Amino acid sequence: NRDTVQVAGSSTVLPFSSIAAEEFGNNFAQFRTPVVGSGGSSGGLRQFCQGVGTNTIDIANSSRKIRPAEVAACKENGVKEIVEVKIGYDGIVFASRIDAGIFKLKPEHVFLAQAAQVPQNGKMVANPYTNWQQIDKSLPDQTILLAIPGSNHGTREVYEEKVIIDGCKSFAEVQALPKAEQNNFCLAMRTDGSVVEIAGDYTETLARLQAQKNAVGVFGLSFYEANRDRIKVATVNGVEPTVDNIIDGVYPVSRPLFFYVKGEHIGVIPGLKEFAEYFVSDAASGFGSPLEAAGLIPLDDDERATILANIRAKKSL
Amino acid sequence: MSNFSLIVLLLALMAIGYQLGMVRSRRVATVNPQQKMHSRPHHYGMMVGLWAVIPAFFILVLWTLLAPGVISSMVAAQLPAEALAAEGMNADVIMRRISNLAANFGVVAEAEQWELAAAAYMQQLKSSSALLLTGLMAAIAAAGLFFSYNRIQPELRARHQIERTVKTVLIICSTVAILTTIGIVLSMVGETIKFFSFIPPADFFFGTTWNPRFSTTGVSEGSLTGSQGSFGLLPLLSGTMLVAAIALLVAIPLGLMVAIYLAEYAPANFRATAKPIIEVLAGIPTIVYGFFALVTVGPFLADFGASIGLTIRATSALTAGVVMGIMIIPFISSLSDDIITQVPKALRDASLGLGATKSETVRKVVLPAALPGIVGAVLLAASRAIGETMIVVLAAGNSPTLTANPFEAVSTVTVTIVNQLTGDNDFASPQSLVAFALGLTLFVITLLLNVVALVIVRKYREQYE
Amino acid sequence: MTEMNMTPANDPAAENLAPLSKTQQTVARSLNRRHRQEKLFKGVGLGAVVISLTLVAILFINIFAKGLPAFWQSAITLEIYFDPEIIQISEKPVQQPDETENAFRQRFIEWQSEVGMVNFNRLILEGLSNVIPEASERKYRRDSARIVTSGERYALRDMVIENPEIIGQTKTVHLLTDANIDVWLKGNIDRSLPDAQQQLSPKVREWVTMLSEQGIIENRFSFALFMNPDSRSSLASAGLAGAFMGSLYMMLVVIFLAVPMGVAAAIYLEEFAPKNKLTDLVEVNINNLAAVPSIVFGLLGAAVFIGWFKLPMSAPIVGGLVLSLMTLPTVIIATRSTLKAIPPSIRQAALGLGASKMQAIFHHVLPLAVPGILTGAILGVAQALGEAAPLLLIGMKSFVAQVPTGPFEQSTALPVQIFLWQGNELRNFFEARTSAAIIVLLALMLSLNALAIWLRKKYEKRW
Amino acid sequence: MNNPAKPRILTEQDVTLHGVTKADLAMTAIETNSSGKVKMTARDVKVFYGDNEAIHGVNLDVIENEVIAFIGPSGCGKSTFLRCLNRMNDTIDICRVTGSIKMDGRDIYDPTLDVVQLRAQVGMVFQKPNPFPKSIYENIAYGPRLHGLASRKSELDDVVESSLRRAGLWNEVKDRLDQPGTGLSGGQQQRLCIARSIAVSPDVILMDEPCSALDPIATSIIEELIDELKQNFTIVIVTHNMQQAARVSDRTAFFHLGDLIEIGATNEVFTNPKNKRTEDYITGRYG
Amino acid sequence: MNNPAKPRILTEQDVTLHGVTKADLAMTAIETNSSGKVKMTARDVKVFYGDNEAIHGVNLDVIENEVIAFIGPSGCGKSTFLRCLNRMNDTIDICRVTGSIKMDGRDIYDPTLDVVQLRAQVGMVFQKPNPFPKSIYENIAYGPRLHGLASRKSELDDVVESSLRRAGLWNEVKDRLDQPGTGLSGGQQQRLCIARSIAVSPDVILMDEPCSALDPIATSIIEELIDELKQNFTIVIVTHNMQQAARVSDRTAFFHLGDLIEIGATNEVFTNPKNKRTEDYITGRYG
Ligand SMILES: Nc1ncnc2c1ncn2[C@@H]1O[C@H](COP(=O)(O)OP(=O)(O)OP(=O)(O)O)[C@@H](O)[C@H]1O
Ligand SMILES: Nc1ncnc2c1ncn2[C@@H]1O[C@H](COP(=O)(O)OP(=O)(O)OP(=O)(O)O)[C@@H](O)[C@H]1O
Ligand SMILES: [Mg+2]
Ligand SMILES: [Mg+2]
Ligand SMILES: O=P([O-])([O-])[O-]
Repeated sequence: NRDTVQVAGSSTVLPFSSIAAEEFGNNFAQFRTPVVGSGGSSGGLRQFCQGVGTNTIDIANSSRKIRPAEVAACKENGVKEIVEVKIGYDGIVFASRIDAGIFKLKPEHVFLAQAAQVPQNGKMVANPYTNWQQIDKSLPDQTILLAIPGSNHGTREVYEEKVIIDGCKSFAEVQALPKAEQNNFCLAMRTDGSVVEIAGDYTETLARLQAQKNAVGVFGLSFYEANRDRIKVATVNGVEPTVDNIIDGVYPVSRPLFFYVKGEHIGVIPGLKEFAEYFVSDAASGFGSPLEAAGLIPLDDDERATILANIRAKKSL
Repeated sequence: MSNFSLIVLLLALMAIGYQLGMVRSRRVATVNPQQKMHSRPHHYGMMVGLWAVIPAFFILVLWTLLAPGVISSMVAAQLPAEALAAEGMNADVIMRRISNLAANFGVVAEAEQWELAAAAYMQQLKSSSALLLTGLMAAIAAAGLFFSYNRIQPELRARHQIERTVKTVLIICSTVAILTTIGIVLSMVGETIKFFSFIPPADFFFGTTWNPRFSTTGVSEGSLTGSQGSFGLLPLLSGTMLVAAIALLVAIPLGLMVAIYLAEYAPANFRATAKPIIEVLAGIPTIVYGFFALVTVGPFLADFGASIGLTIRATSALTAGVVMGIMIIPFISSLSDDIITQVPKALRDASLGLGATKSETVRKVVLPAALPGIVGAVLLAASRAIGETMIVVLAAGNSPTLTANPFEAVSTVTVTIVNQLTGDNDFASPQSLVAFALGLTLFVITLLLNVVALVIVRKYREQYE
Repeated sequence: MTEMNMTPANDPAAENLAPLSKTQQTVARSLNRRHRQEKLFKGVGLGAVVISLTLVAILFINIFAKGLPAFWQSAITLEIYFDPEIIQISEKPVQQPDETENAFRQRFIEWQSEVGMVNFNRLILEGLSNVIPEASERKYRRDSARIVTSGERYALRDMVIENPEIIGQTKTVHLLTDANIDVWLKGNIDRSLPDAQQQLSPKVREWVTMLSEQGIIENRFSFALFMNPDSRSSLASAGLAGAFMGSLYMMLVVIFLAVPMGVAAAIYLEEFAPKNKLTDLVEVNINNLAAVPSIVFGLLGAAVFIGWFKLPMSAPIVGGLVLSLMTLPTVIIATRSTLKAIPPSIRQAALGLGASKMQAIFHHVLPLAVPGILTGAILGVAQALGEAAPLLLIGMKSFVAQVPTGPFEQSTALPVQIFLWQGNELRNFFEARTSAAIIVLLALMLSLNALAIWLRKKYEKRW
Repeated sequence: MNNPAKPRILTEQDVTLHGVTKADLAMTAIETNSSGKVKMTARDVKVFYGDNEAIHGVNLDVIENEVIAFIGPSGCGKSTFLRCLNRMNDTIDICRVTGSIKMDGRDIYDPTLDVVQLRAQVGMVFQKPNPFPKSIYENIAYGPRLHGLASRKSELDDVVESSLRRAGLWNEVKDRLDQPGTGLSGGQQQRLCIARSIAVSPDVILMDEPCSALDPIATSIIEELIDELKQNFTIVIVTHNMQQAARVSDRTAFFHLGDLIEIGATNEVFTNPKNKRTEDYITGRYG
Repeated sequence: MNNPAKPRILTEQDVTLHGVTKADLAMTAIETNSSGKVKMTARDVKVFYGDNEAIHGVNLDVIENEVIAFIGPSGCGKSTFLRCLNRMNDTIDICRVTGSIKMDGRDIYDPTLDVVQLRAQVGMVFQKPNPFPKSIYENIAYGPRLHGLASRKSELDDVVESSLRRAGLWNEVKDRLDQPGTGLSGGQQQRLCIARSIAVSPDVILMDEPCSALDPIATSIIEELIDELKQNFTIVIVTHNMQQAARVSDRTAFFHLGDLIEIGATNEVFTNPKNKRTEDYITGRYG
């Protein structure tokens, strides 16, 4: 029988999960260090929902909430006890090269930069903008080149939801469209090469910034923190992306991170319950913890206590 | 007993059988001095060993395949009918619960008494099944051993039996490749059909826009769930072809000239050193090439383009193609080199004897004669180019647009498969299922390519031999 | 046709050369052009070789320039006093004669946990304050905690577990510094940047500069890179041992599975199988398998080996099986073409002596085919070793903080490790480490290949 | 087949002389003058390569301990017929043999017969020397080891030495038995192959133009060897060299375009051919 | 072949009868009796394969428009010497040639000489037919096209037709010029190679055992062809078939173990050899 906890899922959660696993292994001599796989939130959940047994994973990391369809699929395959654990928040920032212009972005700027069609004087026209200055005088005189997360990233969902749709719907012309078509319109992207979808990690985005001075990329907050010497961050709606601003909810582009525990495996796979509890303990993911140092924006103590209680009670979705 | 230890035991038995058979055959030989033994002693030994092991192994395989089914049906037959009726659940789910219980995994909610009983029964069946299997195997092995042991006679063709067994093993090995293909097709066909239940095949095969969307963006709004984006294959296919074509444009001339130079002009020791060095190009992980393309080649090409007044994107079909071309040089150079050296000297002599220069001989006689082999090498290289992923992910710009301009960013089928599969898509959504349709399409395309190539090669071969 | 020359030149040694026939004059006229073509052709060939070799050189220089620095890593030399005040632990348990193995293990783990509770950071802090007196000041607590990488406290713990005798002694130890310090010292961060853009606080930078001038912090060969498994919480201690072993196990599976199976298949197809439509189909099918994108093999592996055969996830055995399937066509194709090239006279010689077909093949043909088989193995194993995509789907793109001790244990692999590291946010550090990992991968590949090349040479000699 | 076009040269006289019965004559003249016991008999052997008939019904006996030479112009089917005698033709996919070939009264094309055993009994030396790319010692030792003819190393050493001696190669190679057989000169290779085939003590040795690649000295050594070998073995030799046939063989068979035209005692065939074509051939009118 | 049974007829008497001088014998016979102009001269030609000397200083003249045959046992250096004459030996890495070979008075081993041109002037037909794996037409057209001998399609067609006619192949292949040359029978292939080499109008044609792989009919066709060709070309032919040498050549040179033993008018060499070894060879004592 398997004696190692097996985790898979979101690449955003991966670093945090890895640190937690490593610390867990170092602190609990009686358990083996959990193995943390990646492959994206959906990939993880797909494996998670394959069924119960030693050759299925115990925990799925996710940078989004599990979807009802996925819960149904899980149940279909016999995975009925799904314990949801929220571990903290993640901020998403826009950044450009350190030697490029300073950006003070608003969601509508980003929308105008990437949309296939933009509203102009009440009409929808093909996107005419090639320079940020054409969009707004306050923006730098730079060719538009956006490097956004590919559709395989959970980050893309937040980006579209909190930036693009937001920016898009601020136009009266869009509001005038039938409700059902609004999102379609907002999310249609120009295909002239001004927008590049990055399927890889943030390092790839960074490499692209390095190769092309004009590029503006989307990063996770922790990644930006570790590369402050190379990239600088843009304000969104005039708010700096800092931990405090995100916790306070002033900075608009952030999201919660989760993992899901397979209840059926608790008590069978040694260390599973202990690992889940350790993950949300103050020592691992509270303020001043290694996870915070790694860029996780922690939950407040009350919320963490509830979640810990949920794990203990095997509270299932 | 675990299957593993059973196998170890079988191997031990085989060794014993081998010894017994050898000894016995020697004794038979001394008893019948007038009659020549058909086979050598070790053949008889091997035969007895095989007889001891193969039937038992067969039983093991069969048992492992069938026993779980038999056990569950036995357990199912035991279940109290009224409990089933009361639960109103489907039998499948119940059996899964019971087998989870039996494997010591937890189940949702407390287990019913009858479920626990069934689980215990199942466990008991499993352990007696293991016992039974061990016993049965022991009996069969012993029977096989004694049967073959007693059959050892001078005229018994032990070597034939062994050779037949070896040949069977060879056949089995060559079916693995076929099974793999079947496996690949099977693991994709189901999902592909599911995909086509969302998207009409015509839209997929002839669509000119690739924009699968996110299956769930704006789920909170509820308005987007119906929107499925467009799944046109053509932009991806054109991207794949464009990148592969550029790669081959780089690799074929370079690789071929390298092969020609090494095979025809270079001194032997230079060839012996240069060839493995160039082969290293094939062994460098593709991710390294990817970053090489992104960080070094891309900007270089962009600057170069700018200096001659061309707009070349740093990440474009050209960048990916060039770097991929570098990677597949050895596939063409090494294989072609081998093939060119195989062209008989007589042909070269014939041409030189007519007063042709060396290069004329190469171009007009050697290369045409080596063509079938070179086509094979190019095909392998092309296959590699079409199937390559990492370089394209990093260097082609990941922009699925229908374009024939190599200076533009493109995307390819393989990249899209990876993106859609590892992506954050619902695994039952067309966004994720399309990966299987893409995989199958690519599979069929390369299959056609190979068939065409085989036909071409055959045609030449008939002419040229 | 031939216009023979009519000049009387009876003396064979005559120096007045005979004029050429008309056709030969035409030939002579064409020669200049043709010799130019010849030179050009040869030049282009040489050029191609030079270009290819240059490309190899560029790639190697690229990788080595980036990766070599990672083999050395900054470490701080400290006198650590294993203070009994701080390390208050009970006696190391010894197995009692009447005690079962399990019970003893239980007891030992309890004791280990007890050791784990000790705050080894305090030992380090005290060691630090010997060289930086301010370090123990309360206001610099945060800064002084960032000098030594966090994983080193476990190194001290392991020293104690290994040998509790050292409690009360003072030892000179080399501890890895924080990854950011390494980056700073290697000059990969512009030192003139303002504080806001620096990873290290001004105080730490001041200390580090001072200590490195004193030689207390210096670049040492990084054994950690080879001895440690991956690490996320203590980046500086991250190593390749786990990935290396994982790759090694996988390659063993590939070598012992794909190579024999491919050879067996090739033997059957080339030597025994009747030549008909069916074998054509098999041939096309094998060629086609070589073109199937590697990720598709991952799909297959996940479905068959994990889903069906219930093999463990993230295990090298599964990775090896998947890569074997992927490598199989390469081996088959290479072996078949070698078998084709072996002269039939060898087979006939053996058959003529009364060897069976099987014996002729196994005694004579196969040994001769070894070089070609090895070429196939080289190409196949090199490809398998560098392949990451299919491993993603069988759970091998994982963070594994333990070195696997067998092919059934969870592990990762070198290309996957390269993948994971190149995506790490501490780019300056991991750019070098990634290249270092590539160097290790290449070294593994080249040494596997060298073995094959050596064998190939050995067998080739006999011709 | 004794040429169906020219059966007339067999005079009534000849027939009575050799005591041939009518029945034999009906069988198109199987030449059985001989003093010895019949080792192999071929009756109405036809060989097809695909649809192309390369041998058109040959009847021929091989007598024990004789040397019989096959001569004839290139492409006439000498090698093809020779290969039938130990079923080496089986290895050619498109080759098909009809008729019957018996050895010691047993049909060698009988499906229940073990072809491997047959080939151990009927050894073959090929036209082109084809030593194994192994050491000289291993080349010779292979056969005996395969058939378990020598159980101990010393026995094997003896077999190797005596075989090499008889092939006239021992003195040249005794100091380099561990060197590759492929490193020998053409003639030495050919003698190595002969040594290899006599090492398994076959009953019959088939030699396909064994001297075509040899210089005169090597040729004479091999010819002496053949002379010696016929004490113990039956030898069938194909040669395009009539001098050689004349020197070494007891009987000669002349093939032409897939037919057996004439067969008889060698001195008779050479000095007094019965068939015009034989005469043309041996007097150099063609070939 | 001259009947081997009759060698003894060459008597001491015969030798004196033909008035061979001592000097002739000492020089290893530079036979310059000849009626015609000297086309090529070889003086003290030695050929080494690595350290092994395969030809030991041969002196020989080739007369314009004659057919000269090289005979001798296998491995005696016939092919090696032949290949010296158009420097085909250059293609063998380990081969080295010393001495002088001149053609029309010009040293063909002169470094300034263009070997491509030499080979265009001295054509070669190889022992084994080696047609290009191209169509019959392309096989012939290859050389003329290469050297720019025919500028227009119609000219090229003419060259192809006339070459094939002269090689006696035209009637057999005229309807299938676009079919591969490799699909022809052995004899046809050999004639194709001859046609190919005469298509570039060389001065000298070297033929290395052109009939060794051929049946009698094909052989006689080639022999007729040689007869016809010698009107325009100088022909050097290697053969192991003495009947053939006797039939087609004007002069014959006998090689043995790398030495040129004897050279003279063909009928003289065959009926009245001056050297014992020649006699032994042509009477079938060995070979
Ligand atoms: N493998 C083969 N496939 C097809 N035809 C063949 C094959 N081997 C021989 N033949 C044909 O069978 C006929 C007889 O060939 P065989 O090799 O027996 O001639 P041979 O008498 O040995 O001639 P040589 O003296 O040249 O060796 C020839 O016409 C030849 O073309
Ligand atoms: N490529 C080579 N490398 C080494 N030695 C060679 C080579 N070619 C020929 N020889 C040697 O040179 C000598 C003469 O060979 P050559 O081929 O000229 O003989 P030949 O007279 O043509 O014989 P044959 O009638 O068998 O063709 C032989 O001893 C042979 O072993
Ligand atoms: Mg033959
Ligand atoms: Mg020769
Ligand atoms: O890997 P994701 O967190 O972007 O799904």
